[in-house]
Amino acid sequence: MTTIAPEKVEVGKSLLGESVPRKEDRRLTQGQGVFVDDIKRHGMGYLHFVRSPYAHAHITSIDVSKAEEIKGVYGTLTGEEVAVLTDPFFQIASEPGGRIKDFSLAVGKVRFVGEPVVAVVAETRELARDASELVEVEYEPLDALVDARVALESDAPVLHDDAGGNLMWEGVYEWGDLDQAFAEADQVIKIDELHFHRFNSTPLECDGALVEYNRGTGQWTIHTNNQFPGFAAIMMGPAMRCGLDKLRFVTQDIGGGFGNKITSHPQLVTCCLLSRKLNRPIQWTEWRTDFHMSMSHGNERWFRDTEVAVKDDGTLLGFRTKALDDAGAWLRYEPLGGVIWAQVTPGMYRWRHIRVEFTQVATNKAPVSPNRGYSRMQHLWFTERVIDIVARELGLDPVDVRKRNYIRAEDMPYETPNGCIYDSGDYAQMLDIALDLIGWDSMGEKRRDAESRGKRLGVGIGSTLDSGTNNFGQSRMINPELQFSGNNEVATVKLDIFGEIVVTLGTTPQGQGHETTASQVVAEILNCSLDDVHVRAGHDSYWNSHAGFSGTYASQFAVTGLSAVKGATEMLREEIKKLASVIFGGVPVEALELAEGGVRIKDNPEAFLPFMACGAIINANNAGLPEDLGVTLNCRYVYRPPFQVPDIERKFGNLTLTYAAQIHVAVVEVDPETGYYDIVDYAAVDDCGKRINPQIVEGQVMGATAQAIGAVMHETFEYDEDGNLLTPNFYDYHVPHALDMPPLHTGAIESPSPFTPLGTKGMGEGGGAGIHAVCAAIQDATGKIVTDSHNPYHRVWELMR
Amino acid sequence: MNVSGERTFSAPRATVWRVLNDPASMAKVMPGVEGFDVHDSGRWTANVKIPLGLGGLRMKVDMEKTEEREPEFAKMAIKGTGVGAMLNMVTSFDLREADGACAMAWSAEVKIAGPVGSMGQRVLQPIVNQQVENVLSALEVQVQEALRAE
Amino acid sequence: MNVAVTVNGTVYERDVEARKLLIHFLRDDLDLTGSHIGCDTGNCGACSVILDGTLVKSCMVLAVQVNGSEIETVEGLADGEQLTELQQAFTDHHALQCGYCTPGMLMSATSLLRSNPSPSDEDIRKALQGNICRCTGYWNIFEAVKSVAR
Amino acid sequence: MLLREVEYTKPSSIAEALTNLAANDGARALAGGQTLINVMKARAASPDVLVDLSGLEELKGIELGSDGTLSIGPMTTYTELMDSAEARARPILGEVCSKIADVQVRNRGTIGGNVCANDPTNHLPPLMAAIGAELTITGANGERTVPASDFFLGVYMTAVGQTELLTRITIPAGKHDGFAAVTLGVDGTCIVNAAASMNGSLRIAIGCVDAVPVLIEAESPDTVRAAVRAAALHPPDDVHASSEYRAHLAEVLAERAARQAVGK
Repeated sequence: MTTIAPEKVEVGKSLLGESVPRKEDRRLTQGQGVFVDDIKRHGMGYLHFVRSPYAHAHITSIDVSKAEEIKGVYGTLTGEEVAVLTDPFFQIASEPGGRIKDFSLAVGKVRFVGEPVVAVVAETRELARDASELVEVEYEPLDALVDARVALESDAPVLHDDAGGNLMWEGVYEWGDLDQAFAEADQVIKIDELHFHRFNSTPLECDGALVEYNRGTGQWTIHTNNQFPGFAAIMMGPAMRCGLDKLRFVTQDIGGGFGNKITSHPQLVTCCLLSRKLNRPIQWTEWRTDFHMSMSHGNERWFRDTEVAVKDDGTLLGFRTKALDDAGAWLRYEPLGGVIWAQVTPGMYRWRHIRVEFTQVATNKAPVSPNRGYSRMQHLWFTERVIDIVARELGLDPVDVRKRNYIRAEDMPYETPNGCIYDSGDYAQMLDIALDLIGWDSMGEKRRDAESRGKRLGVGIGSTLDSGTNNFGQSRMINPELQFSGNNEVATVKLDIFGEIVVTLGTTPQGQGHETTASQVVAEILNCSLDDVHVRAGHDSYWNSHAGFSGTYASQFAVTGLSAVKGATEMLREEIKKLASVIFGGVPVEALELAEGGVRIKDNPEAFLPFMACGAIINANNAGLPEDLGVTLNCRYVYRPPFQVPDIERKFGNLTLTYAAQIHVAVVEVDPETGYYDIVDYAAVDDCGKRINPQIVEGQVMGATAQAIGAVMHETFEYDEDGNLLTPNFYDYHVPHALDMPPLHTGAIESPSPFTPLGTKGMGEGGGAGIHAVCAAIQDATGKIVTDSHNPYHRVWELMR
Repeated sequence: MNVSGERTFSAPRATVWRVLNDPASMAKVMPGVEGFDVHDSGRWTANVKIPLGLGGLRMKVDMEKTEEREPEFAKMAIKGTGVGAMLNMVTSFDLREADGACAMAWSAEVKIAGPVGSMGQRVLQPIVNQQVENVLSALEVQVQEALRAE
Repeated sequence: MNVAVTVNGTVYERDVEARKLLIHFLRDDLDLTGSHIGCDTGNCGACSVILDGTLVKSCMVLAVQVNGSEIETVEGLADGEQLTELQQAFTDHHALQCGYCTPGMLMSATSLLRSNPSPSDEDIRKALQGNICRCTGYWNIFEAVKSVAR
Repeated sequence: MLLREVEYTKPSSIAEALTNLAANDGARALAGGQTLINVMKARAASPDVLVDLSGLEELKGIELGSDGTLSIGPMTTYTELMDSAEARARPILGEVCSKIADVQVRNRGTIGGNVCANDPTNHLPPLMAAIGAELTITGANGERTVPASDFFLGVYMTAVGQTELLTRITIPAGKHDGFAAVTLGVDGTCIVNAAASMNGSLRIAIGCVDAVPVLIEAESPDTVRAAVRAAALHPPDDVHASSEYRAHLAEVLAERAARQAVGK
């Protein structure tokens, strides 16, 4: 591994920018983490789902009697009961998708293989599964719809009669002057169809929950690994006809999320209903095959009838395309994908005239939900494919076309055609670093060497953006009725009796090291040691440290989470000073400073009040303090990014706060006889503004890169014509393992965001660049245009035929 | 999955027709039959344990004749229900005289759903081919037996 | 059936069903939840443990098969509060993110270093091939293992 | 995960194992379990009784005869075979075993289990067929020996009957062997594989293209492709490869394996 990184600036040994070791690691390396399946309760029952074997069928009857007769079976739940006990989930979509009725178990009809139909609860895991085999469900199979491209044809099977067809949402986005752009163009490059395939990040831990119902208070405690409890709560409360105070979410360690653990609310509702019905804790573990068949596939998308207006010198003027998005059977987070891509409308390029007709349809496949790079990855793959196809058609060097069109450092902050503000960055510089890292200058020689071994070498660039901190106002472009906008995150920082600095977050980390980076911010502000800061592990709604958008998703912790921590810690710092000012007999707060685990008078460091004393005075020894002191040493801060509600008519406005950037370069060697290829060299250059902990940032870059390599080479959720998933486990869904990893060189620059309190940008989702880079490299090696984001060996072989 | 083929039996067409329509013979032709119920001349139910090497796959198989033109053509809808697998199959055969022998052209559209259908894609095709081969060999035996009995 | 087994030096005796997998026995019956489950096909390696000195995936062993055996799991690596050199190297090199694969990964690397204290880069990759990590891309794991090689 | 109920026996002799197998037609031998237990997790197969062979020392070990013949106990693990000094008499064995799955699976999975499972993507069925292994099967009525070319009967089916056991694998002397595969990722599941052996004549066995390894004979590597084409393969389609692609790989890999074999 090679690494190029900005030189460290030694300014008064700030903790911000230090790769301090992670606080989480001590428990995790000893097997002492607490993941959801580790939690047990006395008398708990294990839940097993009876799942649909059909992609599309009417349910004609369900008989649970044989299952319920078995000794040790506690009970069952069917869709019929769910339809009585709950209301359908709230739909984000406007018409027609908004009319569909989605319950936590299938009601009357199944719409994908693996859809939960009945839940069975028993004394042991094995018994629950045994009993589920005795549940008799009669189906009347219907034709399955597995190709989104025929979903709107008149003879297509219809999934949701309520919606009157398979159209879920459509919208036209147009900015600039397309007619003018195409009139000015020297050439119009046409691309019939590009396809971005279905996959997800397959976190190693699948979903799960342990749900307890408190009959006396009517409250559920939901131990889970859902990564966005705020969203789960607003989905579950109205459906279950209860206030959000009745839903307590608790997480500790989560075994990876990547967006895939946002939409487990239907399963959680089933657990809640059963814990109430059976009056016992309900334990649900999702197994790998269950996860693959039913949870959170990434959006599959086609780009059809694309036209690109270009000048002969490679200057890009604009494009128009028709995006067709396959939502799968239900809209569990969709159709938000229909607008999220617009955060990165022009990609990294300066074209100003863009039209995208976006259509989303339902199919008999697992519902899609956010997946690392959610919806932007698809669009950025499209823009990168366009660049390389344009370069090829014009006979230009893809490096030159990129450099000619990249938004320049001096253009920052840059307003895109649709009103988003790219905060900072220098894409051309990043590309130069990446090309250096893979030895761009010696590529001719490497090509010849590969040829001498009977291989074909190809180099490809993927440049991409990782937009972070959503403005939820963009949801109104999907449905003007929605009352969401802005964003927020919460942290509380308190000083306890013995001087403990206790931090609680609203987030639900899944490996991003929040306990560590939050400690860095707190220790920096309170001028104390990292060991003095105790960040509570995980999330608990009882901490009162969360708001509507709390969670860990969409590249935002370094902005929303750490800004909340910063705000709360600064409040605490001021309160400590205020208290000390009184204790020191009226010394002005300006004369005080925090140091060495306490507060002291700057000019008289002997006058020192340790945090322990501060905590003890306020919490346990407060007689005689002024009545109007206004100090609690328990500070809660809500960070709210500066957003306006976008202009819904023009679909214009700032949709996200920060834009981290990634440039990846991949070098592949293809065996022309078999289509087999290896990635023989790889560089990833990242810019996410100020890095609080560069090692953690680099870890995110590496992980996202590996996922991209898996996605482009092997990972796919492919269905047969009857709607059977062909890759339901890790046997057929090949994720990269140790031998699959190419040599990696990483590089970084830091372009601090002018819009965030710490200069940070959210990051972690930029790995899609790897998909773009490998596609481009295969195009280079084979000389054939790559039109699919998934390029297993047989497809590469077919390309070369 | 669609499979089809042709097989010639050294027996008169009428004999082959009779075997194909005799539940007792069919019970011996199908793989791993553990029980066979005849509801009427056109509807049968079999309980089978299809031998798959690593273990048998138990299924309840309902068969219904949906079309018939004696002595040359019949079409059947077959629905199998088992734990982890659902089988839906439409199969038909055409019998024609061929120099005193009988040529049977057959075809089947097989749909397998459920975890077995998903997991077994890699081996499903060879397994189906294998099972078909077994069925045809067993049919040959039954036809010869019927011939001897005549 | 009765199973007596020594795990991390402690003797346990339990009555279990023959169908129980060793990983479920460790996690559910012995409350040793450090070893994890990440798949259902024996691919991911999150459940890796050392069984009588040999690295195995505990999801492909029945609990009844380990009667009389000695098992080491991640919980047995550290000496009280003292992390092993390898555990420390994992944190120093940021070789873990969510930490879910880490217990299995540590067992595989521990097993490698016992039999081969000076592994080459290729040895390390081959030794970890059976452990899936979805967070790190493995590069930092290779570095961590390499750093403690003699 | 979560198997169906099953009985478990651990016999201490081959005779006892055979009795256990004969006692219940739902009984199955459990070797390393690296295939069977996974199939049971999916409940795609659910034996009534598992007869665990791990206590049978007579099924383990590798012996090298004075004529270079290797006699391998079927309960020998891949790792044991890779580490065995005797097995180096036929180097291809260790080379191919080192590409099977991963360390954990190789530590527990057995040679006998691999051939008896006869999953079409397995490495050893084509290898055994190419190098002319002979497999000894023991049943109530004694032993019989079957050449590898007759041993594999179908997907998951071999000449070993339900009441029998594979008790020995005999491999003749030789070293002019080759193996080539296109796999899902580096050393992953085989998409197509081919093993070749030059021992007087050139024999090639191709895996993943049919229910059993397809044996091809050729004069020299130059005629291998034509010989494969003449075999008119109709390989299965799946998510990793079309039938056409597999047929193409069969030609390419058969030739590569043959060239390796001849080159050694």
